Amino acid sequence: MSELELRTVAVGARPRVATVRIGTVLAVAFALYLLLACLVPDAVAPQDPNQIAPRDAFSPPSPAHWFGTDESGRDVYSRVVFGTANSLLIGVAATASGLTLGLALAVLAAFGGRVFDFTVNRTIEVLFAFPGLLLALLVIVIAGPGPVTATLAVGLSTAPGYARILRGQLLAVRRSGYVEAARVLGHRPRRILGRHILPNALAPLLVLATLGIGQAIVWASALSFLGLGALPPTAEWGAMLSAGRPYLATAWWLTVFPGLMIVLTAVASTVLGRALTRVRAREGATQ
Amino acid sequence: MPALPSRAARRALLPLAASAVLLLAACSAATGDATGTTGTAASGTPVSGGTLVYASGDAEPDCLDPHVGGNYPQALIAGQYLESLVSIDDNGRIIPWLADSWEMAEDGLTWEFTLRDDVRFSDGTPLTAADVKATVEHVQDPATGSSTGYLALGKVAGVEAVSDTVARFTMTAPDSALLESLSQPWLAIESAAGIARGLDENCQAPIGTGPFAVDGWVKQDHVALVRNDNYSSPPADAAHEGPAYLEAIDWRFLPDSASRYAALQAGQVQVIDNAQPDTLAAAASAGTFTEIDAPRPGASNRLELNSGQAPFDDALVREAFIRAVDVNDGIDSLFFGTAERSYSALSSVEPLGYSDESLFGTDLKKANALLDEAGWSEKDANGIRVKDGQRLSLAFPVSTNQSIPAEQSLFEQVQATAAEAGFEVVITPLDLSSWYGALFTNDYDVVSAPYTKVGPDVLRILYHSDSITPAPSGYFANLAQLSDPELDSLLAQAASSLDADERQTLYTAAQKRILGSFTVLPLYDQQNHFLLSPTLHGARAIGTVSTPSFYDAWLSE
Amino acid sequence: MTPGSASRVAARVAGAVFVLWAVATITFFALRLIPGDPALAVLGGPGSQASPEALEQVRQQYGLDQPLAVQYAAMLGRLLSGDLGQSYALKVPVADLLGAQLPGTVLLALAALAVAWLLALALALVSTGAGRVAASLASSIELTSAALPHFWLATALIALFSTALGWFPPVSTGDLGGLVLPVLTLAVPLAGFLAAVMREGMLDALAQPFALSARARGESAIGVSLRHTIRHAAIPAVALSGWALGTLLSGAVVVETIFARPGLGRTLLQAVTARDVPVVTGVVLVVAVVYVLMTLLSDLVSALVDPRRQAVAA
Amino acid sequence: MNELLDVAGLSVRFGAETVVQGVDLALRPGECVAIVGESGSGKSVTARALLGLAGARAEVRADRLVVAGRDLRRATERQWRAIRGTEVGLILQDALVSLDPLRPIGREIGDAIRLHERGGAGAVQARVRALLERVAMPDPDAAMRRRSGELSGGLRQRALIAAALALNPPIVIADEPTTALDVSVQARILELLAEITAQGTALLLISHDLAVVSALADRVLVMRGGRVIEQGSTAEVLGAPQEEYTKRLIAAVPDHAPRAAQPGRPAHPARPAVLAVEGVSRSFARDGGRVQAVDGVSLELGRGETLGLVGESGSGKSTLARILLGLETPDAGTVRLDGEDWAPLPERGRRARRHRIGAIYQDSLSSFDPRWSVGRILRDASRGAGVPELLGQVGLAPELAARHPLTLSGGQRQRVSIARALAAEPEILICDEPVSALDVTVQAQILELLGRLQRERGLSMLFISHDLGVIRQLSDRVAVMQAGRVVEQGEAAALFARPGHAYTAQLLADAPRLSVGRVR
Repeated sequence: MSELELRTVAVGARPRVATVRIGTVLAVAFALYLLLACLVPDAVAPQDPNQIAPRDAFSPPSPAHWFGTDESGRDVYSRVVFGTANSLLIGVAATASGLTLGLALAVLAAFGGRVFDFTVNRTIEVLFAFPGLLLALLVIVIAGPGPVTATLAVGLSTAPGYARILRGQLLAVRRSGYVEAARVLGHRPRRILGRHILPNALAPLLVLATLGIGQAIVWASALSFLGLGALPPTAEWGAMLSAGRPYLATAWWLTVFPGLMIVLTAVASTVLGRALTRVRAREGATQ
Repeated sequence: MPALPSRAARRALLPLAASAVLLLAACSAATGDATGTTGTAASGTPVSGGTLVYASGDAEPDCLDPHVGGNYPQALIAGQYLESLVSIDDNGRIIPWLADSWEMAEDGLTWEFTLRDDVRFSDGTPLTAADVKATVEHVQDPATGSSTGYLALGKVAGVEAVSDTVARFTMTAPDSALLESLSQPWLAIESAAGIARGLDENCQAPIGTGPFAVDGWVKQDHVALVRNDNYSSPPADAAHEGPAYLEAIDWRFLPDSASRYAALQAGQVQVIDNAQPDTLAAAASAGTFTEIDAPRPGASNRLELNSGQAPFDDALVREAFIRAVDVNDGIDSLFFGTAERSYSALSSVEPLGYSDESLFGTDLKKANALLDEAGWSEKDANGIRVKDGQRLSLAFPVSTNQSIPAEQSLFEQVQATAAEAGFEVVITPLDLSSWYGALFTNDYDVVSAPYTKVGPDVLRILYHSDSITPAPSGYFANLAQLSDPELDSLLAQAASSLDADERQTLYTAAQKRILGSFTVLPLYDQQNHFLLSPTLHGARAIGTVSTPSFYDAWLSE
Repeated sequence: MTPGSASRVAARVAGAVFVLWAVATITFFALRLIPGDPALAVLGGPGSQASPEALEQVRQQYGLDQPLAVQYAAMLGRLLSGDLGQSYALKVPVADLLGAQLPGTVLLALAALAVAWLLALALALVSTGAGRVAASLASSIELTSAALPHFWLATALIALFSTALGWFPPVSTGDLGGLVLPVLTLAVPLAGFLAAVMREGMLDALAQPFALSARARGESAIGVSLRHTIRHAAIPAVALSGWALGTLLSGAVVVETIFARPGLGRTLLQAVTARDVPVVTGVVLVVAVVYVLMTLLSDLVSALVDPRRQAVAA
Repeated sequence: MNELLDVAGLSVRFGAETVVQGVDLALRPGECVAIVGESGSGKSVTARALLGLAGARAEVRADRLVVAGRDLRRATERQWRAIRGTEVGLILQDALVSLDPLRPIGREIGDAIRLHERGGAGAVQARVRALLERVAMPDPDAAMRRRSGELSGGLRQRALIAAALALNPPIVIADEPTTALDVSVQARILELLAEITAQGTALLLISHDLAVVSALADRVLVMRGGRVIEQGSTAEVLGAPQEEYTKRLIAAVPDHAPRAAQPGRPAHPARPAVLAVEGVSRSFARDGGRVQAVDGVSLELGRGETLGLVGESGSGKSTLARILLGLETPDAGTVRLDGEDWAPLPERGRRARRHRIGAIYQDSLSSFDPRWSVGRILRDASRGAGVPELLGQVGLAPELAARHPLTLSGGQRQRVSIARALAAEPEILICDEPVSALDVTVQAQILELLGRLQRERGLSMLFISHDLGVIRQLSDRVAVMQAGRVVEQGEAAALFARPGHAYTAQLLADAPRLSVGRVR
């Protein structure tokens, strides 16, 4: 089991009350905001994120500086906005690499015959014995710290989780009634693979990716926080939080706001993932 | 409170919110309670016993013997269990410590140190001249891997134990800095028997004559120090005699500065070192804690411009950089007034330091003019100057171990202000090992490399052209890569000059040449702030390399 | 024990041994990929400018001059005797170093696991049982806490409980009070995950006819939860506990660093920064051992909680 | 009048949807009243409303709601709890899920006692033991420590009944108490329930199965769309139904029109058989051992005939079907299709002939690709026929082509399933419990459709069911499976009239039959 699998487990969560729907709307709005901040940060941020003003350093949040200013007098809100692209890019790239690797393993396991299935299963088991950030840290020891390493490291750490989910998905679909029905109709394996197995098994990829991005951002920012990912001059949320931590006692806004962005992004990713699952369930998809 | 000389005012105890503390001290004189003490036990009767918890933000040493390697974290802790032949008092004067007296031959080529005869190591064995000889040989043995101590003993040919109490140093050349060098913890006297145990064992628990002894070391957690009940060798400026008041010191490693301060606030620890500027500001407004502001001796904290390669091989470009960069506002805001801008290559505690503010005025116009003159007249799309297809790009490796967050932020401001003149400063945060690697492969144009040493002789180590070629030990200290024969000769003369006035003249001339070369941008003293719990009294920083001494310290409550 | 269950146990143990061997092997070979000379790393990295003689000596001392296969065999041999090698940076046996750090981290992780369980149970009970407002609040809390990064939560907890309120120390040493904040930091996000799983399990169980049967016997709603559904919800959560402890151990990297608490995580981070290969290998192996043991244990507990599995196993 | 239960004008709404409306109900001691209806008729909700367990969202109203002398129209949860178990016991469908699978049944049964009465653990245990004896649980001491999953279907149903009877409530509500059970077990449980009513307990029986109802009930209420459309004594309602719907329900019960009665059907399969099964075996690994699912089965399916394959759950009939469909490889034995090898055979050798054998499954929904519309499903399977034509053959409107199976009713889905099987133009149809999940009226329509298609197209059909009535209605010949073996096969009418094997005879004896008049 991985964190992601857990999130997937929770996906089945029944919509309890109306607030969940409101939550979905808020999550969509927040995701749109993040998208804007990524694509046109200039339009969202009031100031140049790197414009220093030492005399204005450590100003608390105010109408002029919504999230206050940092130790060099830079506008924290603008830096958070400009940091969105960095943070999201790491999350998206890590998720993409994790999913790709996971998918490759899963396909190998599900269609490569017994030997491959056994090998892949053992591989996944072994990778799980490097829980959480451990695998990422191992990668960083080997490749040295930095944003690219951190991205790949987080991707690799999430891959076994994806592999297990996707393998289960592929096997479930392969054993499903409709695949048997297609076999009974005498359809060729390639046709069954192309028309039934792959489309159905891979349908949850979007949901997985949505849920995974939140997790990847949290992990990547943890690495940045530990000084092993993006480094402080970069406006990346984890790095900003790390840079602001020495001033926690005097300037809480330096840590609170970047942290809040990470939390909100992760929450939004989970809420959207769950909403997508519900949509899929409503459309009559299995699993 | 006695009127402290200027140097001591910077170095010794600076009660925060001084008037309030004074008032408290006055009141407490009557009640017997004490707050905000000075080096003397003026504010209450010392109480014996108790364990002091010290939270260090410095790196945990690899070896507790400061002879091995020789860095500041080692000096901080070694000061508790090792002692030197001489010390330095608040007025910067050399004072007796393990050596009662000393005498230099006329030619400056031999020195005789007479040791106190009543000193015992923490293992109970008496201190003799043989231990001094063993110490110097240990430091000079390449297998020990000494760097700081080794360099400081550069002119010592050997030591001879004339008698149990007399050690004779033989020099290869006169050395005006010998006493200053010997005062440093990196040359503290260790027991010959302890050294003979071998490097590994000696690293775990060196045997010295200090008020405390190493009792155990849990790596990555703490070093346990216990009182040395045989102690009898306080330096001449100590406030009492006999064993220390404290029973033990729990020397913890707490790398996170916020945690360190929080722990002090929570009463979990009684002393924190490396107090960060914002912490100091917060502590000052809280008024609860006592601060020790003890800038380190030796060089100031400064940016060095690598004149050994383009673009800083051109003095015009160096001056342009220095004129373009604005650090004053940043130092004010980032350091909350706890650090004063320096215009000298030397620490403000060095009596022979020379300042020249006029060389460092920010003047963007002039910077631009200088760059135009130097041929960097075109700019690319990003506003970075270009010459012959080369961008005016400067590599700035920053050691995240050595530069505190405020300093790293200041460097970001340097980056931002330099950009206005068309410099592209590429800051690369690196761990210590990679940072050294970048220096040794010449992958730097700007660098900040603090160097602590007692006395102006540090200038020879930092700016003599000999220091450009790496020494066998691997270190090369002339990071500005300043190669100036006239400067070399000034520094060599000063180091051998045994006349105080001549020495001052020579060092002033040398500093003028250094500052005038525009290879140095002084920032401030090497910051060294301690915060003390109100329950701790009698702690002070000693005059050598500003490390704390807890010999006179005691805990109330 | 029937022959069937004996062979199952044997298979599980063999699987565990395989995982450990694979972890050791992967770590060993992966760390050989580090660019640069390991002997140089022993002597302090590229900055040390170590002499060729010193390097040669270190190579001999650490067996780095041997062919890779020999080094690998030697490593496996040493592992079997519990020898994890010598730290490059700290120059002490890794086994001693980790032996001293392990109890603190395991205590932290187990305490966090226990607290996470309690919090998750409470959240799950409220979100399945109580009124609508409480339920939606509970599921929002569950959602948010699962998204909280350790480093941020730790910072916030220190700001609130240490700096502002002064209830708990910000630095975690041996005492119990110092354990509170680190444990909470690790427990809260995990509780969010566990609560989600438990809530699912409880809602599933509540939808089962046996819940109706119990109500029809006169059982109260809370009685049904306590007597029946909690146990069903516990099954997936127990199965997850092996995984959970693994993530807690990895979360200890952040938490121990922030709370300056000695332990495996902090040791690991320092070793990663210093590229202290033997220590990294050692921590990875120790975590893998704990993970594997915990997985075995959680299987065992699952079988106790869920007799259906026992019945199958018997 | 000493009515234990007196309900008038009961209605239940979920939001805007009214699921029960104006139901009147009375129950006297020792009486058995049955509510019959198809799925969605509101019968279960009615039963639950009587316990205050219709659900949190349910809005229950009644003009009169008196249970055991208490007016419960405005009862608090506390008051409801006081009558649950003490005044009214509830028996649900499958004890595997109706008793907590994680707890020993002794504790489950004892809960009712512990909840309402004081008493030491020993006393409770003694009473549980007595209850288990009352429901004829063999070895009650051992059974108490077992969990529902460790008991057979019949025994755990007894345990569930014991739990409902724990406090000797005057009223017991049994909601489909025998539906998931094999016929032989069902017969024993019906006997037990009859015994209980004979002892004076009033029984409210909820069932879709008229045969079960006819065996137990004194009075019958027929529900449809939330209303009671007809009621009266069992003899009146089943013997002389007034309402059209009631008549349809009764007519739909399968054993009314045995197929074998039709003349001109062969007693032996036409030779050569289109599908010949010889000595087929298949075992599976389970719990460290092996289970022999199919054990040396030999069968022949003649061209144009319908072979009924009957057996209880676990008898191996579905595994046999999968072997015939080439989805499972036999460990031993052969299957030949039209004299040619069919199984075991590499898939490549079979694929081109696969279209000759079509299949219809019990759970048709899972046999449809969830992303596909009905039209796409049929196009994918078709060897020429168009979608509207295929839909027409199974009596579905062409507009349904655009719909997704999930949005169809169970009967419509099964029709699509049949259309898909026909689309491949098969000669043989293998139907595995195709109507088990359907309501009786729908079931009758589907059986009718299958029968017609078989006649029209001369299909050879293997029809698998646990329901003797269904088998009897459709089959020319019948094979009876027990524990992986075919214990008897022969011409349908003859086999039903004169079973040759003791197991067949027992099956026939246990099958509930729609008869007016009580078994007791």
